[in-house]
Amino acid sequence: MTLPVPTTGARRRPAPGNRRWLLLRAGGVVFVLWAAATITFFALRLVPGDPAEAILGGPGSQAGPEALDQVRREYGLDQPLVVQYLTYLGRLATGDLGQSYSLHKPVATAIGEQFGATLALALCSLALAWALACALAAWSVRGGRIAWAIGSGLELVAAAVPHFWLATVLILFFSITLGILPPVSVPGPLGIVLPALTLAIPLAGFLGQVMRESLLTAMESPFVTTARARGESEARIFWRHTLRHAAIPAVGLSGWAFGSLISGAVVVESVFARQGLGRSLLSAVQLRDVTLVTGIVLVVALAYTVMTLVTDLADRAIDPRVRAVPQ
Amino acid sequence: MSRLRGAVVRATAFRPTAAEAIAGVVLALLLVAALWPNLLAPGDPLAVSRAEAFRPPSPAHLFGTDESGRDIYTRVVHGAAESLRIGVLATAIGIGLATVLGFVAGLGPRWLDFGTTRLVEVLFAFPGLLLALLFIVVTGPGVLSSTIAVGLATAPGYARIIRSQVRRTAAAEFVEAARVLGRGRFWIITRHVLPNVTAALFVLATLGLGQAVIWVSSLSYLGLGAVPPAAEWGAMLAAGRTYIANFWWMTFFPGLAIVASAAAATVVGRGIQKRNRSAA
Amino acid sequence: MPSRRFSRPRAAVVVTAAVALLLAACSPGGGTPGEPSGEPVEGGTLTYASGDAEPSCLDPHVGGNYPQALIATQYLESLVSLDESGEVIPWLATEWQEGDDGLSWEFTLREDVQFTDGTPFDAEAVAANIAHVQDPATASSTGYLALAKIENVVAVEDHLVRLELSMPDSALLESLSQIWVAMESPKALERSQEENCAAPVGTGPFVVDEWERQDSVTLVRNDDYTSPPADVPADAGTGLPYLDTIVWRFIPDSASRYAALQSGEAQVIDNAQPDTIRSAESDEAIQELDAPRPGAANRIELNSGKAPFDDERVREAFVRSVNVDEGIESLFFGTAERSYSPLSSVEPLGLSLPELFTVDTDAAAALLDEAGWTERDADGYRVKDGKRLTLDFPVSTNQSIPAEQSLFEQIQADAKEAGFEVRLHPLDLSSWYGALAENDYDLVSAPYTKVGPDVLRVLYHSDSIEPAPSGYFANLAQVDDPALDDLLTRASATSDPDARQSLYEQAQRIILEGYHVLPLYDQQNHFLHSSTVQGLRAMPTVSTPTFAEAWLAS
Amino acid sequence: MSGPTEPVLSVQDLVVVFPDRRGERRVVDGVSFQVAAGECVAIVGESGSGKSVTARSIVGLAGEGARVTAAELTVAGQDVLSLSGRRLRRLRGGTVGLIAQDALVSLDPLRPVGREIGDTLALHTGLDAAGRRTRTIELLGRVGLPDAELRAGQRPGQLSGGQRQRALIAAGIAGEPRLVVADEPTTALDQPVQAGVLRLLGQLRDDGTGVLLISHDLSVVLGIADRVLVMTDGVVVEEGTPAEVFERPRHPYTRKLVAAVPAGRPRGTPLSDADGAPTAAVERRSCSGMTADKATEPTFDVLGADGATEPAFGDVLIEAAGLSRSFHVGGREIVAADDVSLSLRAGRTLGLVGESGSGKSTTARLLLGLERPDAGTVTVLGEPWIPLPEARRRPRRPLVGAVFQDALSSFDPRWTVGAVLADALTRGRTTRPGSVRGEIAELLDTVGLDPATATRRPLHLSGGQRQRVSVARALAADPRVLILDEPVSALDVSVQAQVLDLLDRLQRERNLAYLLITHDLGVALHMSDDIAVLQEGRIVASGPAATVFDEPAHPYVRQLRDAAPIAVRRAPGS
Repeated sequence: MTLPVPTTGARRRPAPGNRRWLLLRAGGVVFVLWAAATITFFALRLVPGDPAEAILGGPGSQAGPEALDQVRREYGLDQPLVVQYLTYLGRLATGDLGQSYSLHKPVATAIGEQFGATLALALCSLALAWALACALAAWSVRGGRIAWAIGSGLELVAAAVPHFWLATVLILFFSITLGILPPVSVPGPLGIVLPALTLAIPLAGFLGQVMRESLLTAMESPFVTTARARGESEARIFWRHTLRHAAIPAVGLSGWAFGSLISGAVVVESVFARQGLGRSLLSAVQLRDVTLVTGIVLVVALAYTVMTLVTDLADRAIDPRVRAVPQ
Repeated sequence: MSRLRGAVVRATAFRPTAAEAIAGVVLALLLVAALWPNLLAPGDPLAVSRAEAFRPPSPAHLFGTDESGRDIYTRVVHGAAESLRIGVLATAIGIGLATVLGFVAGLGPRWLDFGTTRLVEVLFAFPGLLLALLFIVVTGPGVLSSTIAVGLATAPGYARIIRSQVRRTAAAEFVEAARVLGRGRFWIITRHVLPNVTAALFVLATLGLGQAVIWVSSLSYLGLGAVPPAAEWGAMLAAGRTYIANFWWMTFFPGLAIVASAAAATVVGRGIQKRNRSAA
Repeated sequence: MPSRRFSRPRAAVVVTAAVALLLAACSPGGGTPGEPSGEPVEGGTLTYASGDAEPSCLDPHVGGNYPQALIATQYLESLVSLDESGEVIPWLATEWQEGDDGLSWEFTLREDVQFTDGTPFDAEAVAANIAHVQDPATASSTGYLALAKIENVVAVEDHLVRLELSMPDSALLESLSQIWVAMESPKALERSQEENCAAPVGTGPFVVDEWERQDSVTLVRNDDYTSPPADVPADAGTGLPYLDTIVWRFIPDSASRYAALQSGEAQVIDNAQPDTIRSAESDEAIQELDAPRPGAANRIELNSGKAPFDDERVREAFVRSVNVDEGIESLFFGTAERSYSPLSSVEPLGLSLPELFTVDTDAAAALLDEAGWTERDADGYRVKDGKRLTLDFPVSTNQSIPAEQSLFEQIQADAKEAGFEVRLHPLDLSSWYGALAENDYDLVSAPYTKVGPDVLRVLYHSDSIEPAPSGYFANLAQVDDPALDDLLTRASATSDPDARQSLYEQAQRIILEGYHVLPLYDQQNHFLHSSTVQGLRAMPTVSTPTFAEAWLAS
Repeated sequence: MSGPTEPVLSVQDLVVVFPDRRGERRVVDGVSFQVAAGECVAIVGESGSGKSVTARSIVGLAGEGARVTAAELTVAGQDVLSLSGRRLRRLRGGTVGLIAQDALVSLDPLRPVGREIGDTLALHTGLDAAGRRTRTIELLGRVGLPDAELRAGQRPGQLSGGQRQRALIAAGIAGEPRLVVADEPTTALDQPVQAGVLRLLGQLRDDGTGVLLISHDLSVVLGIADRVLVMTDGVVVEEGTPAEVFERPRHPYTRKLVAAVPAGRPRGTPLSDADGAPTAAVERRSCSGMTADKATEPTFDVLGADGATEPAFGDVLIEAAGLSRSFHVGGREIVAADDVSLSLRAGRTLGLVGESGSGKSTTARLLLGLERPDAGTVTVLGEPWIPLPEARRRPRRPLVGAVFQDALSSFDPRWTVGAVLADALTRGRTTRPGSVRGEIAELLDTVGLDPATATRRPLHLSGGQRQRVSVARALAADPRVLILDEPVSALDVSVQAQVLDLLDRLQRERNLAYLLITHDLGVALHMSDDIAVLQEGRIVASGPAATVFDEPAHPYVRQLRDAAPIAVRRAPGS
């Protein structure tokens, strides 16, 4: 045969019904988790030197022989690799992610304590990023050419700003110069503002850039002309028609965005001294707490996969074309 | 709105827009800085001058000096080589890996595509920095491992794009036209698919370069990448942050360099992308 | 990078010198109580922002490092304390008696003290605590070594306890003054380690209320607090502590930490950056508390155990070619004093020999020529037998503050002029230990908190070159000098103050004149606090601040 | 039909100028006309003639940056040019309803069509939500949508093309406008559907609404328009009743336009003055002359190897038997080809017609070996062709060439015309035109293009030029058969005429067998010797072009015939 290429666009993509789709996707989630677990398992084995020592923090941990023995027993390190692997999977299935040497507690517990804070931060940032991106788009679409140029310039710069630098600038401005926002996270809604803003601004830049492209296309779509021709005002056209179209590709990016927020949380949580997985992860990396690192990575992979599923659902909600079967 | 489109359409002509021209100049300067830093800043980026420590920007020290009296302008210029080398290397690793994955998935038999796509999906489930951190835990911190880590972490994203690009090209009508003319599979891949995807790869690399610089600098900031006194921008920024309360210029200028190069790479990349797209 | 000072796990021993610690005399402002203005105000919440890594366990018995000591000082108390002049004073023990053979000590305990869980403080409690520290399962390092000579604990009466030693230990009282062996509720100790780590129960002025990991520990007032150390005026005793709550936050980023202080989110921060200390001087709203830690000074050890530093001329050449003074001057903004002694400036027996460390690049060059490093390669580095004069310098990013790392960079630049290639390797703690264990270094800086000149024995006795089973060794300079060994052994066994002084002086002379170390400055321990914080002082034991008498002016 | 009364639209000396990089462009240059209530006026012109801009100027939507001036531009007595903001918006949708082409994109694809109609009602009537709903259903019923209630809740993507267009019309007339501007309302629709939409517009006109119909297709407006204006280059060149314009065109442009309409022209009649070929029209069956010989030298081996000789006129070159292919989409089976059998003969054209989705393209792809059939065989020159491993088919592929609908996307975007042709001529050995420059020039000459075209990229060519290059590429390999998949459907009428003439000439010169796939019955009838009608993958009628529609047995074929524009129905007799 020749190239196994799909034939034409219209025929290629089947659009299964909602339930089947959900089932398929759920199966995909399970698969991704299994594969992620496998990768982390082997990552653990790839750490050079004695895996027991690695679990206890590497050569610098100065772990005693008893401690090493205990770890070997606990993890079955004297067993064949296959047995170790199956044991590991079995433990995961029951929610046992192992014991963190640096925290003196089960990894699952440690993650449980931190997860909420990071999730809250990520979701707030996501919402904020969306709000910023939409607001900027709304302003620059209707503000004429200069506003358009300013808007896309702002997005460009925002997307190119490293989190840790932005955090510093925001602290200097809002906390030191203006003195209106706490420079470190405090309990209550006020404390999340700067961290969320730090995460949201670069993301808003990305979302905005993506939206801008599709916004242009949408603004020129014939249906906009139709809407104008029936007497709709520009504002209504933007909010009712074009924004929704522009949002579609960006919504598709939200899963990715969530992942990038978690990445960003590593930096931002440290700068703002905010509780969360990112900060735990960083200290775990610095202390070479391999069990904790793999545990966190795994849990984030789970959250991320679920988030992707959610955005796909949102995508289907916002864009009926995804699920519609053409007549 | 068509006036806006007009601006974009005009961008598709060869003549660059103002933004693209500026971005091009920035990239050209970066390139000069990376290859012949002494042309722009003849000084030694590591030259310590304690008496000159913490000087604010002035004609003598355009960007001021750092805690050891090193000239920040000189360091930023010389840092371009370091930062860009890391960025380019990371991008090259990421895109190289992604190209293999993308082509295997895009052109291989269905089962291979399935397997590769799932693999990419799994890798994609690890947010970038986390994948990088996982890698660093395994290999230990350092410039090389953080570079590889960033390359690895960005590969899944690229792989997806390349795969779809490969598939799109392979399904393009001109490929069918070639088949009708009796061209073989290998011929089509080498004459049509590869060149067309390569153009997209170049854009991807330009866009990715900016992000890679940011990523690597983030790892440096976290103390897992380049280390002082290396004039790497992220490391400079991290070192300068300690003094942010009193000496803003120590972080401002390296930060500006990162933002400017990332933004310039994006503008140029998108410019090329637009031209490609309009040609496609 | 957040600086994270570890007092050496396993190896660190904090032994208080028998002689007076002239804390106040040696460090202006250090350890003295803040000058209270007006009547103490009761109540209020104080936020303390720590730059140290968050402890993994709040019980300082477990492991035993400085971050633990900082927070544990607020809720745990020891049997004895030190006053400002370094004299041992009563705390939970009212009086004590050393047996004639030096092998047994009897402590009379306060009878009116209860742990905050209601358990009475008595002889059994002391026994349980010492047993807890000595239990291998506790994994105590610092406390374990401090109590190493205690063999047996006997509860003679309810409030009379006898400690039986394996050999005489004149530093026992100072050991017991350390927070790492503080008294905890025996009932609480019976809980699992995870629970005890989360909320140790002591007799101190505050109680651990809640620990939000990666965020903060909330300490609340111990309403039944009765047991301040003897140097607290008796009339203050009843109302202590004044504060209702302390929120102990972990803010590793120094810029954020200082911003938190400036904006009023935090009232006290530790690990203050030198430039902020300097700028705080002109800020009425911010005060400084400087409390240098006892023990060794911060210094760079020159590894004489392998080439090229096995040649004393090369060591001297290195020391003579680097300009440390100016670097300290500019990087530390006058907040750190150059040291010329292996010991902290708070150690009265410290010997300073500044003349050894004057910069003389000509002399350095001559010494290198003499040592055979005559040629220079294309990069300007000296070469001998085709080998470059390279020095590996692993730097622990957890232990060296940014200014110190900058100082090392400057040293690197100076050394380059002289023809040394210094390769800085900033490493995380684990890799850093690894590099040391593999003897993969020529230069290293390892802060060491330990009270008294006996620290010299740990650091420079040839026994300490021998790695412990864990791979760690304390004699990082790898000084192997029988004469020095002899001096140090005799000094630690001698109780005669004059003889001790002379022996330690000779020992330090050997260390300094052999160019085994390049002293830098005292272990920095700067705190910045809002001017509203009154009555804050550092404990004269290991310089941790205590909030027992602190209050917030309105 | 009521006679013209008070004009609802009056346009005097309309000028629309767009800023240009080199200054400005007059897109509409002094157009004047009137539309009375109950009258349908059609503006016909090719792309770029300014007809759409004229229509859109009426509702103040000429486009960003447009400068619109007119001696008079009034709608129902209101001066459009002096209106602004709110009042202009009241005019749009209220007084004037605009019906755009292709409702798939002209209705917001994300919203149910009922809401689009409801929006117009909300803007221009005082109805409350319930009232709007009822009215929406009524409107949908009025435009002939069955199951109006169901349809109101569906999105454009869920409706068929005709249903969508009806919904769009419903949205356009919801505000009960006095004037409806229909801008290419039937383009992209299959002919039976087209007819329905036109009837609906006719009904509107009969109800007293003024209708301004914009179309590129003369034959479309014939049945409905009261008056026709022919526009080119922003100027109205001819005005009159459809009969006048179509039968007695006065202006040369109109004449050209009318002549270009393939419908009703007998096979072989040139549709354009010249197809652009420099050589004089060659007589039919003069056959593989020198030009072809020279250009096709390399392929002689192939034929020789196959032992084939030059086929004579009428020889069967491709024989397809029982081709079947179905696809599984979303759990449903879609039959794209069902037992399709056909044969292509040298020098003859088989026209394959049918509405979109009937399987025309699949059949083409099956014949080209781009798609594997579920069942059936194809032979080429008597040798097996399908099923056959691609490797064995490949050497003989030059025998069967193809021309695609979208010429642009059938060229590698990075290649110049020269590269495309060099590649085709050298059978993939090189894309450098250097060694085969002569042949390339000859090929370009054959298809009526300047040899200088070789250095240009397809992107920068016009649609007609691109299609010519596409034909040149197909010819380069000296094929015996060409599969033409909608080769002219994306082209303007006059360009279409040129390309059709070119194809006709080439067939005569080279004795080629054509499979012509088209949705346009007029084109099919003009070009074909035989015609096959495809519906749902089946051939429901086939036979000589002259007779296949005479007494159709199959109801679909009848429907197709009846729906075709008048000219087609007149074809056999004219």
